[in-house]
Amino acid sequence: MAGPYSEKVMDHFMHPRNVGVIENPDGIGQVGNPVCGDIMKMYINVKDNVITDIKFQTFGCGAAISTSSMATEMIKGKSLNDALALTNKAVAEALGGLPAVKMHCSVLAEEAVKSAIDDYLKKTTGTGLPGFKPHEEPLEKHEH
Amino acid sequence: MAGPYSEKVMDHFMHPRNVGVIENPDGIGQVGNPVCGDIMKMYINVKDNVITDIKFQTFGCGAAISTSSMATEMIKGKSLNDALALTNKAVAEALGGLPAVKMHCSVLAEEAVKSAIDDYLKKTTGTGLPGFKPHEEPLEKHEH
Amino acid sequence: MKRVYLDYAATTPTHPDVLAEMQPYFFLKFGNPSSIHQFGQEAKAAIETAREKTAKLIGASADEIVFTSGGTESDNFAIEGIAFANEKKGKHIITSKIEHHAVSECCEFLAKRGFTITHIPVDKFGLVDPEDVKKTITDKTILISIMHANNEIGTIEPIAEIAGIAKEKGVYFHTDAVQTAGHIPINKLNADLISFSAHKFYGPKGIGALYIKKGTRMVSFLHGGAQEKNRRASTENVPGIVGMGKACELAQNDMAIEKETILRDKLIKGLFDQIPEIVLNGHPTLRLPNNVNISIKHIEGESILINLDLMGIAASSGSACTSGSLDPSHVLMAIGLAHEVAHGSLRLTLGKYTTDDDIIYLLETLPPIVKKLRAMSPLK
Amino acid sequence: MKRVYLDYAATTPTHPDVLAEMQPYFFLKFGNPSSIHQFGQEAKAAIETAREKTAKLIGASADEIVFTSGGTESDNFAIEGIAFANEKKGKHIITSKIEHHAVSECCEFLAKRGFTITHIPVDKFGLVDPEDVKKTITDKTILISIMHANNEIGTIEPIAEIAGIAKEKGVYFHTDAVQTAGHIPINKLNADLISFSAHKFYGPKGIGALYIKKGTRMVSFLHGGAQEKNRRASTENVPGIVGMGKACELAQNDMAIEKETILRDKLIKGLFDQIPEIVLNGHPTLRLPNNVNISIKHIEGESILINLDLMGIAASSGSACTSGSLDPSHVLMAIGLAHEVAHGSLRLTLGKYTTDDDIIYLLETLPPIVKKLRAMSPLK
Ligand SMILES: Cc1ncc(COP(=O)(O)O)c(C=O)c1O
Ligand SMILES: Cc1ncc(COP(=O)(O)O)c(C=O)c1O
Repeated sequence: MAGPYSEKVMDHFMHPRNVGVIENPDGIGQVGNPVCGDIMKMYINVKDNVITDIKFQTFGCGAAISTSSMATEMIKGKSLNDALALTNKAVAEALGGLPAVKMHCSVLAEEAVKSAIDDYLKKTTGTGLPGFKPHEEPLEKHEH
Repeated sequence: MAGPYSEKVMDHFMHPRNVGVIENPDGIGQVGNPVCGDIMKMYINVKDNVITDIKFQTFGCGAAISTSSMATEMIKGKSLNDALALTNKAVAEALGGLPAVKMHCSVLAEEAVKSAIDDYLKKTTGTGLPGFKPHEEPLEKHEH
Repeated sequence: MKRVYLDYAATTPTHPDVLAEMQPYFFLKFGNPSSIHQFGQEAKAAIETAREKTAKLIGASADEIVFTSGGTESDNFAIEGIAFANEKKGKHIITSKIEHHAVSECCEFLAKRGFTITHIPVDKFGLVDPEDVKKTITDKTILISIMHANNEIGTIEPIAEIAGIAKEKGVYFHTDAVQTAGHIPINKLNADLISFSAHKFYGPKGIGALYIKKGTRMVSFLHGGAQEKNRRASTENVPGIVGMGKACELAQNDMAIEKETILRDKLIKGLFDQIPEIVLNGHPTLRLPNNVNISIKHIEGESILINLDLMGIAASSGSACTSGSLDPSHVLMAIGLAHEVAHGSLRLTLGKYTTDDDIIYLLETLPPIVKKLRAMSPLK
Repeated sequence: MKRVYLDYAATTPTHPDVLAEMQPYFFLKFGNPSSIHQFGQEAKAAIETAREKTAKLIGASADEIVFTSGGTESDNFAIEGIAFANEKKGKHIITSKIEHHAVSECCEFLAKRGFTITHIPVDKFGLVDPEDVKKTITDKTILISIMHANNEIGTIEPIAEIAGIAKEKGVYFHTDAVQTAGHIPINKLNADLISFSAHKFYGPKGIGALYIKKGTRMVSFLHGGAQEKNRRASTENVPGIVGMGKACELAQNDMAIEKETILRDKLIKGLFDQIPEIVLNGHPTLRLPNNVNISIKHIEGESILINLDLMGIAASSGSACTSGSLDPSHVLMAIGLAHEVAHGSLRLTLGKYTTDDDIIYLLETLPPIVKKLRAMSPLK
């Protein structure tokens, strides 16, 4: 299709990496909300400060799904610090670019990662990521 | 041409009857003005209350020329009373109708006739046609 | 790959007979209808013939039809034309919450210029209650604009009743019939103004018409030359007008209401049989014969569309993602859908070339897509 | 019968290559460019290619081009768009006495809505004096609109200078380039807004464009959907836009300026050699290469046109009789012609398909017509 998306986006959209749920994960993050039409949920397992496993579930458009997929791929096996350094721009670039109106999806992907790490830190150290606050609070939480 | 005019109008426009000038006529009438783009001038000779000859000159559009032509044809050889009874509607009808925006041309033709008779009456009886006043005075007169 | 077009409400292909009728007016008979010469007069004759055909589709007389550049211009022309000509009487306009943007944004523009707009709500089927309209009319009301049928959910509004109320109160009534013209019969609808767009019924894009009842007091929208009896300036789009006339003629002889209704209902039944947790948006029976609109819970519209497109199926959605805005369709919100349900809407609209096979193909293709996307979704 | 078209300023035939380029977008690639699916995306790609070609004709960038339904909409859009967006700054607009009605009537509409319009006079050749514009600017002036070349008498205005003055004073500058686009080179002209109409240069009717310089503060004219990056609502006229793009491309490669200038000057010389008591209207050299406008004293334009038409020649006139109004052309009055001289004007405009033979035929045909009509005329 000659649609709005690059080939890379379409590849990740049609064949998303790391889809699914981790049972009893070390951290869960959820960002977005039904109003804007994108909800991303990420599950991580962490060992020795390294993200050993990551899964996502996304309700949203093509860009939302492919940025989720790309973001998980980019940080799987990386240290928490490296994962926290992931920017939405890097995700978009790795996908060969996004239409301007879809850039907010890459922001959500970045925030979903941070939110999962925040959750992990809260659970392990008692305090979350300093200063972290996703753009919009989800209206409902689907916590396990 | 499938233009705005009926066949009759086109016939009179392309082959106008009674075009020209009468030298030393018994009456001359001129109506219209350059502002509106139509000027009609009619010359008549009268004998025993009958219009024995009539000629016209017209500056104007197709409708102006053909209504002049038709009007002269309709009153040539008629009594002054018959000629005065000529209405613009009758001229338009005899031409098979005129476009709405061109009806004013038939009014001019009726008035040109009346104006020529008015002039004849003024010259012969000293008073013109009672109550006659063409819609618009010509800006300049080309009297002989 | 198989290509199945189920987006006829967005636009339709120009019928080959329509195109054939237009052809001579590009090069051979290319004159400007305002010209007095043969080239102009043959073009003029062509647009007058087209005007008669267009008028006939709605039982109007030819001089009540003004050609425009499409549905949007017709809507803007109707609304601003009435507003600017009648503002001495009052500056109040009544419309509904489910109008097309061509109506609602135009009202928005007027609201910024001192007009007051009342937006009548709709029920869960998308129906306007004529009583609500009646209650809202004041002595400052100059126009009521309620669409004939909604472009997203297909609900057909009780226009005759609303028009009756408007008439009784001496208020102008406009209806946007862009989705109904050529699809279901229209007989002036008792309206003062009716908007059409040719490309919605197998005519060309970029041409539309506004029915203006004789005696309606309004100003023109496009200012300039004396075309269209001083009601719409600009050199006439002769091939477009000729095409629109032909499309009206074809539509009059061939509205496929029964065929479309059967296919539509088969499609709805098939969807409900095969996909759990879906809802039908719009009215079950007061509905355009070619419109199906469902919400597929827990998944989002654009994802569905792209997956369908990759399988060769063209459809549309009221999801925000497909419009470039962040909000889902105002129509789906007006009928009371939750945001995430609105985002999961899918509109399938049928037309002249839709076959049984197309429906079968859609019903084979969609369920696995839904399954796949639901598996990815955090919602349940 | 021989048919000779000498009315290219009224409209031109759609070039066969343009039509060929449009064809696929009626039936095969008929999608709505706003649709996300393949059908829509291929239409979208086509209009973006056309936008680039259109932009190239005037050295603009593609996102500065908005497609409209023609020259009139472009003019109305430019003027109302600036007026309604900038009225807080002021409500004064400067234009000339010889603008096309699409500009002057639109200004008239605004005058009724509280705007003040200054109409700059022209000299006997139809030229606006930039100094006059300069003197008229106040701190309430928001827009200057002066046409690039006049459609009746062909005079080319000193647009670059006027644009310079506007820029210096921080006032928006619009120019109606409907008669020049595709005919003589245009390079943005330093303007903020430029109007075009495709049918004036071998493109289809019903499509035009407005160049809007980046950063120009204006509101849209057609309110509704988000098409044209929110600047012009309505489903895009895809075949029309594709045709306009092709026409721009053809024009860029093939402006027949020299050929037309030679024919034009031959025609003017022939007319003066053969017909006594005529005057050339417009400027002798600052003139469109394809425009001849003369007044033939003592006779009226419509009569001439009908006689020519019966001989197969298509021309036009500024006579009142050809416009349905009672006044002769405001342009001919503005250059100071007496009424009866204005009524006797004849415009002959040449184009791509005009041959030497056509000119010879006109020069054989017109003199006897003039003689015949003068013989009927009471004027001398
Ligand atoms: C109900 C309705 N009104 C108006 C319009 C606008 O028509 P157009 O896009 O032809 O301007 C549309 C379609 O886009 C529509 O569905
Ligand atoms: C100078 C000028 N401006 C504007 C227009 C209007 O263009 P259109 O008829 O395509 O709307 C024309 C031609 O009619 C014109 O010659």
